[in-house]
Amino acid sequence: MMNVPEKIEKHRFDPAPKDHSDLEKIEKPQLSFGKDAWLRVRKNKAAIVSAVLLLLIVVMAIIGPSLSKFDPYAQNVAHGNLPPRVPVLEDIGIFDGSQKIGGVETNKYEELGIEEYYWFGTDSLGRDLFSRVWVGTRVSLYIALLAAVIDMVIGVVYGLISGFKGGRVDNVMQRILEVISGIPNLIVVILMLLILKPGIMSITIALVITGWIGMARVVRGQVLKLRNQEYILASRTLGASNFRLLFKHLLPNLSGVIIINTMFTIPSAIFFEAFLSFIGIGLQAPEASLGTLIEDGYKTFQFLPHLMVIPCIVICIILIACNLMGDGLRDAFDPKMRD
Amino acid sequence: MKKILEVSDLHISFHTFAGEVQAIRGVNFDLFEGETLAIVGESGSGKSVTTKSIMRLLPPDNSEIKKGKILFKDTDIAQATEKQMQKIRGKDISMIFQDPMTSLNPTMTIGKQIMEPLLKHQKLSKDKARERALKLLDLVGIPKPEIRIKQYPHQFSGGMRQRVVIAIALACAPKVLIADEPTTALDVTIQAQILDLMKELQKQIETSIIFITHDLGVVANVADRVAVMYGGKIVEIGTVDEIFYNPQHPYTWGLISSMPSLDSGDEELFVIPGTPPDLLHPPKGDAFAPRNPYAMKIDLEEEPPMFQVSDTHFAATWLLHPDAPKVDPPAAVKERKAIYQAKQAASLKGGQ
Amino acid sequence: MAESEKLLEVKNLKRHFNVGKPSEVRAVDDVTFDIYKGETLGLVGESGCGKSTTGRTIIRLYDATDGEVLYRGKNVHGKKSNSEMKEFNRKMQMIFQDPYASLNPRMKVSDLIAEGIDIHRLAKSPKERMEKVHSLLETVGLNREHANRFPHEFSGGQRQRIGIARALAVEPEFIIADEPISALDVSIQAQVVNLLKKLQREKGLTYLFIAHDLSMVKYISDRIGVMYFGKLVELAPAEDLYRNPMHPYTQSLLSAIPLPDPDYERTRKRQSYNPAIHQYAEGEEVTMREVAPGHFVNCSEKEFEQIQKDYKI
Amino acid sequence: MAKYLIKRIIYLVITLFIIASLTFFLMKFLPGSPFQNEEKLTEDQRVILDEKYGLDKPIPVQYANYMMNVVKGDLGVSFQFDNQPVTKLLKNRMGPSLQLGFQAMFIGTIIGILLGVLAAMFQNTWIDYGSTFLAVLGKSIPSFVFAALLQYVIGVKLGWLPVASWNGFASSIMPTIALAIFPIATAARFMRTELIEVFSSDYITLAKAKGNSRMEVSFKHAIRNGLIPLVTVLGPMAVGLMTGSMVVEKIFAIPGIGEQFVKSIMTNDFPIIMGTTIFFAFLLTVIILIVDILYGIIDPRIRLQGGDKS
Repeated sequence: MMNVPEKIEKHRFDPAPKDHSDLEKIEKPQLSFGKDAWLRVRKNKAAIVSAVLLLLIVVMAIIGPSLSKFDPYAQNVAHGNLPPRVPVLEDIGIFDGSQKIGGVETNKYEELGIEEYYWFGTDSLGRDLFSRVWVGTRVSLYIALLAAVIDMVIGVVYGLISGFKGGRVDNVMQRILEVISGIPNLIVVILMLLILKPGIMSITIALVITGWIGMARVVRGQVLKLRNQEYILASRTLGASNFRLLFKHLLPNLSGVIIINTMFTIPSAIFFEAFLSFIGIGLQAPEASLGTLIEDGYKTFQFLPHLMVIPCIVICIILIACNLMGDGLRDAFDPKMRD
Repeated sequence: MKKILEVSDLHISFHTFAGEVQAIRGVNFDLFEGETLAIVGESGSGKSVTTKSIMRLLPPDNSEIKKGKILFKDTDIAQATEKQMQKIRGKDISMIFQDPMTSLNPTMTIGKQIMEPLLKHQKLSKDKARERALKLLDLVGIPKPEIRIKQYPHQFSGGMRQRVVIAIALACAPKVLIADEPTTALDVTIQAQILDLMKELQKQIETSIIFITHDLGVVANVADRVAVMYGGKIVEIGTVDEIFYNPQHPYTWGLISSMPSLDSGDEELFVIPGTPPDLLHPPKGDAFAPRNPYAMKIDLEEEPPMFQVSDTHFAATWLLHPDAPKVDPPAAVKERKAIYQAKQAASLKGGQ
Repeated sequence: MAESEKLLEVKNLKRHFNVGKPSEVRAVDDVTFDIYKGETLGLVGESGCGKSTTGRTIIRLYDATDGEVLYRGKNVHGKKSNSEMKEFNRKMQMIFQDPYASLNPRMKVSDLIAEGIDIHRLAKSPKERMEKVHSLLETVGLNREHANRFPHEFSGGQRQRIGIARALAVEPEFIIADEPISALDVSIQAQVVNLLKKLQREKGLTYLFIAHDLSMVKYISDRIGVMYFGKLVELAPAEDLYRNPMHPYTQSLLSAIPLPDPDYERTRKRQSYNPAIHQYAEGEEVTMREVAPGHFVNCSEKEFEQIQKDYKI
Repeated sequence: MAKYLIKRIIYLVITLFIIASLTFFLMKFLPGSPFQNEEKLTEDQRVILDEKYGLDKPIPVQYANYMMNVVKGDLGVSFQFDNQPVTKLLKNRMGPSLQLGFQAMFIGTIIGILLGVLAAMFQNTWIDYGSTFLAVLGKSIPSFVFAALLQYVIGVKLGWLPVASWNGFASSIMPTIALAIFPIATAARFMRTELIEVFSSDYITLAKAKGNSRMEVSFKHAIRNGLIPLVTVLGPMAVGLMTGSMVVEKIFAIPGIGEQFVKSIMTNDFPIIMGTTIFFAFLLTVIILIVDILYGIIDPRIRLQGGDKS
């Protein structure tokens, strides 16, 4: 601790200029809640990579089938069971259409004199796997998205009503939920599919029947928590209507959990669709989804692994990317994880 | 008086997503044997960070002791290894936290939690440790210790839990006890009991206490000496009488006069305008200058050094420079100064 | 005080939670008091004593289990038409404890403050609305530039002032301040308290000030009520309560507050309260009795006589 | 606690009742009867068969009979396997399913907990990233995809393990691994989040302040507190295992309940579908109930308060 101060010029002891406007100034640049969350998502590289991959797959699902000159449903038995063959890559010795059959290296393209390039090969009926994979992806994504949106709507509405009304209404709604969630969803889905004619709509309905429960639970839990937040109370003392409380206060603050939850229902819907197709009660031929393609491929995977492996890779990428993105969003929205 | 702990030129930074936050920017103080040093300051002033660093309990992944020493016995805690710290923690230096509701392990019995430091540092047998634990529970005023020792934290009220935490902290009769706002979460009547208990126990085991709080009433109650922190620095330090009756720093003036006393009338409360500094971008000069009604030009340019007021009293404000103009402190401070002068006169008389 | 107008009458107010279950809590149990126009009534007590519940029940955030709340002679509880409710919402407002939880993080400051203006349609045009927001911001010592910011960009004290501006937007007469300063730092508390006092002077507001910090309550209140386990145990003019605390609980509470005065602290004698000391007999009537003008104590007939004897003028 | 238990058991009964009824009625609405597919049958033969299986009676009577039998533990007789009671078929098939289920659950939780603990203890290091990535993979990759790939690579390509058979421990390795990835992922993710929260709690700081080393803090204080809530994900894990078991048993040709169930769906064998559904539902609800009770037992905060709080 020092002493004996040095000599200091007198004028420096003059009163400092007062600037009161400065006192309440906020230094930081303006940041809205969404922007703030975005900054944090951006830090999560896995989530960003996933988002890009997903976007790519979505684009491919839309334009993929038309990139290939083959119709996904057109059969050409003469061109059946061809391995993948890709221009350029074939020159470096991979995807050149050769395969091992019974330990002998053969190239069906050369043997049969096929000029066309089937990028992902063909199935036993000679259908082009490339266009089928993207058509299948399209169907899978469509089912998942539809199911997720319906789940979201039902779940949010149910959860909002249950949590916001509270009291006896909540009690009854909770008991109903408890009973429904006691029923294993897989079984309900299977039973539903046995009754409904297999098809995109019926699979979606089957998925929705139990799918909304998770969302309803989460939303209700959040509403119960938010309902007693002081800003809701403040709004009520100002005389706000329920409509205003729901749409101005609750929903905006719920959007985070709703988005995150939806981000997780999409992969689970994709999984279930594929699962059902795989055990044989999903989409029926000639309809293609990733599940039916895998199921198809599985029948011959010992000899023609590409038929199974390629759709497997696509479905895995979608599921992993969705989960990573969900995780990223959760970290970004969850104030507990903030640094 | 013997120094037990010496903190000098301590600088600590946190690395956050927005940048480097300089939470502690050169803190110096000594702790003497058997005394209670209170550290007061607002949230974000760095008082908790200072004390956590004495225990080296700051999160290792985003905090960094940039510079400075924390001397305890012959060890520099700032440089100590994790192994060395494990021997010091709980034995020589222990700690009490703010929230008694969360500072006990919910799935472990009270007895086990008290016995843990005993088994660890004093190498007592299980039976001996249990015996000690029972004594400690009794010491901190928990009735029926034989029953209580087998119970879990949730079966205790907040005040009782804080007593348990105190028992754990004092189990090995530490040289230094750090109490981080130990009564903030408690009701006033419980707070009074805990403060009395701490003072009582301090006499019995002769420990030094660093008491962190933002409540000046609590400071007046427990402290022998007081350090006032602002913006990551100690701006004034002195005995409790010096700080309360003869404060020198304008921030201390502000703190003291912004609280109504029980017999103050209807006059407006003194206000410290503005908000505390953002230590992500610490200001040039005196951190308090923007809020200081007595600020001078030099405050905006140069950090004031510690000026000595008495043997025990130091303050970091340019107002103490011999060339600085004399200013008129707030009314409440003037009243207090009058008391101080009267007291000094009396003690001079008594001394002769 | 007697000649001034009664703004609010709380009569035998009860608010019980989990009625009929073993876990029934009598958060507010038979509380009666009046608030006069232009005064500040302080309500103190320890956590869980029911002071906040009382405030929230008065403003109808909770329904009363029993008893009534009269505002200018009209019952606040019971069935109300929408317009009656709106009328009431404009007269009575509330300031909350936690400056972080009391502002919707997803709304801009201007929308937060203008919420009352929007609900009650107090502005004819968006321009007028913004003008009102700006003038409210200035009233509470903030700048108009703050209107476009989000709550998380503000410090605790600033947020609390935004909360005050929001309550002021509907031009209320009566404000319930529910521990408005307990979450703030000492140096910021004074800013908020001074602001509340200034507003009271300028706008003739009436406050119910709920807090556990007794020195602040004494400073801001004209009269103070002390609550203990759902009951009002003592009600007196502020000065009188501190000079002559008559209920043993009040005495213990006052003796427990540490003051920023080392000399006082060295000599302070702490007094503890044990409800068993009352030793009320079966059927003995324990109620609020006036021991001195305006000074009420919850006591039995026997205690009443003793208190009157002890009361020093 | 007793009151809570009774309440829960009542719920369980209601749930099972609803499932049984639902199953029954859904089956009745199914297009086609099991004998319609057999083209060789004449109309008369079909009538005889319908009579034999009680399909000619009015639906309410069938329903009442069915429910009575369910209560008695009689789930009817399979169409597909002549004269075989469903209960007996289930019993025959239970062994392999249970064995796989337990192996997967056991391995899954242990590895999962280990991964989760490591990730939390070494948060933001490559150990954490690695284990988190594994967990995301396990959660994302469908069990049938994983099983099929496993079968192709290890069984077909490398030939290390039997491809699809059921004799001896060796043949249970691949299906167990395929089934275990879901519990591994679930437990690891859960454990990590839970532990990170525990590590940042005040009582962990206090444990450090007592002079405990990092290992002591983790093992004496943190892990136990992180493990308690893990019990709550055992239910969803069991569901995942049952879902997985259907495809995994199909892929590896394991004579278990799941494989039989998938087959019955193909052949419209209602009694087996209904029986298996009820059996699965029963198993799951009981598991969830046990989990809840277990939770109460191991968490002192709940144990010592009695059940009325929940």
